[in-house]
Amino acid sequence: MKVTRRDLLLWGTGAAAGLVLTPVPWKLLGDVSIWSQNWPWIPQPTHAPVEVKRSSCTLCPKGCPMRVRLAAGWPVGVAGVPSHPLSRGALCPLGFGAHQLNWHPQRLRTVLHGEKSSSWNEARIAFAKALREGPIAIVDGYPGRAASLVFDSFAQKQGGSYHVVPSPEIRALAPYQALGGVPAVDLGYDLENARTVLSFGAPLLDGWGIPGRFNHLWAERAAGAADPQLRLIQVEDSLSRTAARAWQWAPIRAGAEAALATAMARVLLEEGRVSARVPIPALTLAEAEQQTGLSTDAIRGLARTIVARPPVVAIATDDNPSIAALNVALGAVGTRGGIVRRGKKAKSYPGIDTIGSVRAVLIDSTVPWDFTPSANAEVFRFAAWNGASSRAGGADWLLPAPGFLEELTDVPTPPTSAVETYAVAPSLVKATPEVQSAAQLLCGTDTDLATVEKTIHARCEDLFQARAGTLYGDATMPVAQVVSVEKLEEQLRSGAAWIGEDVSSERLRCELKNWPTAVDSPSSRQETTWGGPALPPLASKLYQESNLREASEWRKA
Amino acid sequence: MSRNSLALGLGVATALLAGWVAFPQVLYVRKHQPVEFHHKTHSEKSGITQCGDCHTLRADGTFIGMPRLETCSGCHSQRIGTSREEATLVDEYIKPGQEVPWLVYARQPANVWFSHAVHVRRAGLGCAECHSSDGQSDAVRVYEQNRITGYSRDIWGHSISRLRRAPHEGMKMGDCESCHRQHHFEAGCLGCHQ
Amino acid sequence: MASSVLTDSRWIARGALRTAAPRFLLWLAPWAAVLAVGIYAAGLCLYHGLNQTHMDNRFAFGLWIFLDLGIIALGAGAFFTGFLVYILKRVELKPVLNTAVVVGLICYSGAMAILMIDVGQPLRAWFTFWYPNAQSMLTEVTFCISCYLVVLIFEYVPLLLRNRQLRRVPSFLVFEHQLHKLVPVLAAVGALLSFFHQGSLGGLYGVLRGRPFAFREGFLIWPSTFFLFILSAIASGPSFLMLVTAAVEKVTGRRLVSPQLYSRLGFISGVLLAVYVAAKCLDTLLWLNVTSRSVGFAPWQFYSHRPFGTPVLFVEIVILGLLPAFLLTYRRFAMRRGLLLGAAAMACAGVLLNRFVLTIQTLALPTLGFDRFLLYSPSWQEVASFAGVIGYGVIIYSLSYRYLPLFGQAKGNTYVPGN
Amino acid sequence: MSARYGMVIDLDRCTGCGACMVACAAENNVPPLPQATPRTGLTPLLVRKVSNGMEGGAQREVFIPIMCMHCEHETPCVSVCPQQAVEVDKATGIVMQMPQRCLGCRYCMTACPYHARYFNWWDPQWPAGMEKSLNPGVAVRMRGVVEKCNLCHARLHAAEEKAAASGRREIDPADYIPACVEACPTAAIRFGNLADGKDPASHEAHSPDAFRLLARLGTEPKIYYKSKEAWVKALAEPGSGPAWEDQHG
Repeated sequence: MKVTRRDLLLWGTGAAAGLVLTPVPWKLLGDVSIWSQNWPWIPQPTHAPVEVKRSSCTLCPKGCPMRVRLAAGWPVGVAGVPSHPLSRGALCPLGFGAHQLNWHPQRLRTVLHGEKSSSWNEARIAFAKALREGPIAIVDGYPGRAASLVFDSFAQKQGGSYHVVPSPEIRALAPYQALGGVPAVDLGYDLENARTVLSFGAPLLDGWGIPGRFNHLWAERAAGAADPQLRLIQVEDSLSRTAARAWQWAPIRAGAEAALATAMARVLLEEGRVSARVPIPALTLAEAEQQTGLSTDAIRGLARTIVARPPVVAIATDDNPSIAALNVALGAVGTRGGIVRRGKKAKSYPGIDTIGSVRAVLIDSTVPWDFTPSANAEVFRFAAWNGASSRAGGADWLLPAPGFLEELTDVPTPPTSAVETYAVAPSLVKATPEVQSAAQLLCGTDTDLATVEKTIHARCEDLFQARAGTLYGDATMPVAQVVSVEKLEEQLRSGAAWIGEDVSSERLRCELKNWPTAVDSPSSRQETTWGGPALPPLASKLYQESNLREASEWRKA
Repeated sequence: MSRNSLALGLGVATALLAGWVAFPQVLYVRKHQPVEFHHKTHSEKSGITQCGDCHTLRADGTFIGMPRLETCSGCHSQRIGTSREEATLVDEYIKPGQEVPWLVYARQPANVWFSHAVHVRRAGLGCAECHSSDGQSDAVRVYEQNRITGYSRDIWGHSISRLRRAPHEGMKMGDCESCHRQHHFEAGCLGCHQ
Repeated sequence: MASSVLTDSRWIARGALRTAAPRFLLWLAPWAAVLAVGIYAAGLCLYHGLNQTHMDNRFAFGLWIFLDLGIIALGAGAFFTGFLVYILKRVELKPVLNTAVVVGLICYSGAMAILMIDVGQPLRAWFTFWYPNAQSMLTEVTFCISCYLVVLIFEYVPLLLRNRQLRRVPSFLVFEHQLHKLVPVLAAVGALLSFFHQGSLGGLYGVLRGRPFAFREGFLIWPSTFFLFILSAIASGPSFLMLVTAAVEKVTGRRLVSPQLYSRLGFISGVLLAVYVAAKCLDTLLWLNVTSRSVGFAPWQFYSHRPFGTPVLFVEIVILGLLPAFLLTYRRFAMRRGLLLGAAAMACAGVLLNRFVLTIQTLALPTLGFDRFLLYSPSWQEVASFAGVIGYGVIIYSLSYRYLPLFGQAKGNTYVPGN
Repeated sequence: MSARYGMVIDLDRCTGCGACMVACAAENNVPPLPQATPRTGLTPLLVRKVSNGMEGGAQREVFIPIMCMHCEHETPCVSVCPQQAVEVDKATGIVMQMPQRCLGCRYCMTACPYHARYFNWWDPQWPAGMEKSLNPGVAVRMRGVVEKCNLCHARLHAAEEKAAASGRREIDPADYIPACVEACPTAAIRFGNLADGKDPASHEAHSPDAFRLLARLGTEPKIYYKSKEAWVKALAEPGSGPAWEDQHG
């Protein structure tokens, strides 16, 4: 008997009907939806156990201590260290995404020579050649580290020069060096004892100094109070986030800070509200009104307000001599609650303006991207992330530097701190292949230089000898109680922080012979913490989502 | 007429055969463990009696799951005996310090949060209540992986119909729920999911 | 192959005059093209995900939901006519019954298809049946629509089996006969289901306590919009039937149903519309002065955001509600075909506008005091995939009209070439 | 135990730095999604900037972190979900969103008056290698589902596991602190069990300055806000605030 079309049709119908009685359709229905819950192309976190280690953030000179969660050898999250008396467990937004930075799309992974890829070997040869042909300049954006010492001694031995790009906070303290002879790197603000803070555009609540420090003070002593213990008065041309939350906001024309400072000093001196013996500035209130856009009454009112609750300190965003002069007039220099000397005399280094004509410039990865040296020199630039618009960012050599927690480094006292601090940031992440720090290159070139390792050890010894200050680790203990250098170094290397004694009581003498002329300088708005080369993709994204920052700011990433 | 019903019947029969017999074979891909491991041998020869001796709970309550290499190398740093399996373990994993890529029969997907600490310490469940006699196995089972979902077959249970299965068989959400119901334990979705 | 397509006369019912196959294909071609583009657009949405649309976190529902609500309302003619014919025994409506079924089938299956694209995880959509949340209006909608779709298929099959070729299969004939006996039951079931899902579609927004613009007090678990939607749907259904039939008459150039039937449908539509408008006014007043006020909204505050001013409300209630209701019911006008159809069109437009306001304006209005009024414009994928549904509708209807006796007694008319 | 977890956010303390947003996104494995617009991104926690609309020195701004409010009563998103992908947890009061159950109909998003729910419009993706930095214990959500703040539920899991391992029945409150709370540099967010009278958070919630957004809708949100400034309090009222006022006339 032959099979007809009809038979096949019936057979098919039977099969279709029968299939419903089997697990096939039902199991498939289920499994397909389970598949849609576990799409293979969607990454999932590891199963590996999580361990927490301590280190410090090395993305900027604030060096906030961090707790880093690691799984399978990679950081999977960061948090602050609440027990740390300066940072108070706070981190800036950049910090909370820092563990993603090493995979940032802009991460540098190969040596670039001009626009084309090259190798470390060629870079070394080129650098050696430059050395022979003489003089080189080394530029450091984060002075005071062990690496900085490597730069300095290398420059001295090779007859080169070492220059630093001070952070904006340090630059704002430079005028006092001229007035009182104390290097800016040794000065800090005794904010804990101040009761009125007059900020000339400084983003005090927005990444200025150690983020946790002022935020904490402000939150505890000012936030929401009609008559706060700590009066924050913000002088700024626009309603920044600090201005928005300040106790008072004085909106002035851009760049008129100097005029306002001088005018306020004049009011205070004329009305005899300050005791300091300084000459009365020439600038009249009428001129000030015309420059600042504030009425004379407003200026008078503001002047009276700031002295109503002493101690008061004025904070600038750049080396504005008039604001420094105002502080002298207010008697806020070298006094409790003002600008204080934080301790032992540190060496102060020449700035980048003093770079003469050199054969080559070596730029450390800590130097901001907006710095580009004179054209004729050959530029060796270290960077972990390419923050430049062009591929090589104007450098002849672009050298991939270690990223977040990829190298051992140490954390000197952050700017604005009123006390000395020291910490070591152990490397917790296996470094990306092909990366090398500037210090490593130099130590490779001149093998009898003291390496970062050695310098850190030496510094630990100094701390141990001094027997001063306190160690904030898992437990808090005075250095005097630490049994040996090894123990001290071990503790520091596991993320403990050393904090020196408060010496703010030491008085400084600085006199003001005559007033700097209040020139109308274009206001230099201070770059805040995340002005860095790269913003974690998360942070940049989230700023776009919320309306917290202007597009120009998040586009940096 | 009878011819028609015959054709129909044949159709139904083919479908039933394909669905109940062939389908399960096709659905799962069979994989072998990297190393032939016998629980029995270990409990008898090396006096490891407690599951927790190797499958430990960490201090923070997280479960180590498959023991890490250091646990094995505690004894197997050198070959014990001459079996080929012993050779593979020592030469391919312990010597190079390479973790053994065990295939985990009871591994739940990423969206499930299962805490051994909660079930063993707090609820006092015995290992066998979910893992049955795996602890006494004298041969490693073949690991069957669902081609579509990528889940281990143990999650669904061996019987494709899920009828007449042993109490420990099956680790689907429904199975968790029924056990929770028996013990009058209520958890929201995120009580067990993440 | 081609020849068999080109001479399809043996599939066409005896005596029914239909245009020549090539012309028919020519007529189908553009619609097929639209459908093809639609399928491509839908494919994009399924493959790449809903980022292909212009919907966003604030406008989580967009064009698709609005039009789904729209066509389901217009498709209401299907169940309502069935209800009138079989339950209320208004036999004079029988001639449009088949059209009603086909239109209903198209609207509902189309809406279903769009919904499948609209959800982010179509592969898991069946969870709604496995883990239903009885509280949710959407569950009610899903269940009723899918069940009613099955009912519609069962109502459509006998029609299908009446095709000249298919009825030659004896078993089919028997089957069709049996099914036919079942039709009144189906109609009853369908009516019940439809009343429910039309209502729950309204409930969908009425229950949104978090959206004071949409939230309504109600009766038992159902907010007032539940009942308003039923009313507006059954009011617009017959009007839409009139428009469809008129369109077919225009295209084929044939008189298919009597003018009396038109005015009858118009009258039904008009009366219901009048009732709906009355209810709607009452509801609006209650909502403005009690419901929304109790949570702190001043009357008319919702209409302070342009372009959704009070004019919209006026148009919805008066121009596209009261006016057509009057035109459809008032005999002097109802006799004039142009006016009648115009009024029917207005009635349908009014219901569409209502659905638009409820879906789009609700989402556009801010809830938080510091939020913004937002608008959105659909992407081409959204538009195209919906256009596809329209193309699909026209094709299905054309095929049904050509090969099935949609208007049973409209035989033997003089042949006028369709344009 | 039946806790009612909630927060009191002191708006006077918020400087809008955004650390909470980044910490939240990192903790919950939120993808960066460079292709997303501000209206299609994922921000389980979003800080909004609101001005008092004044001119010159009188101008003030406040920063309002918006997240799931974990409504206690007639929770809008729970009743609408067609397949029980959302629920208010009996034990914790947390409104839970289940991405694996969700079918992506987005009905809950239209129901939420706070716009605190977000849809995964894209496949979650990270720059090459960055998936290594994903936080264990939080499953990455797939494209096509809704997600929102689950009060860092992974941390509650960890706390429970820890408690179980050490033989405790109750978790140690110190072990369960959401990422945003931990991250806030001014301690503006206070988190705790509102049902526990001794808990500082529940104490804060009863302070005269505490209020809730759109409280008049009657959904009993468990996220409280706090401010001494009258104009800030006024923002909480439905039908008031800049969104409505500048529309009149």
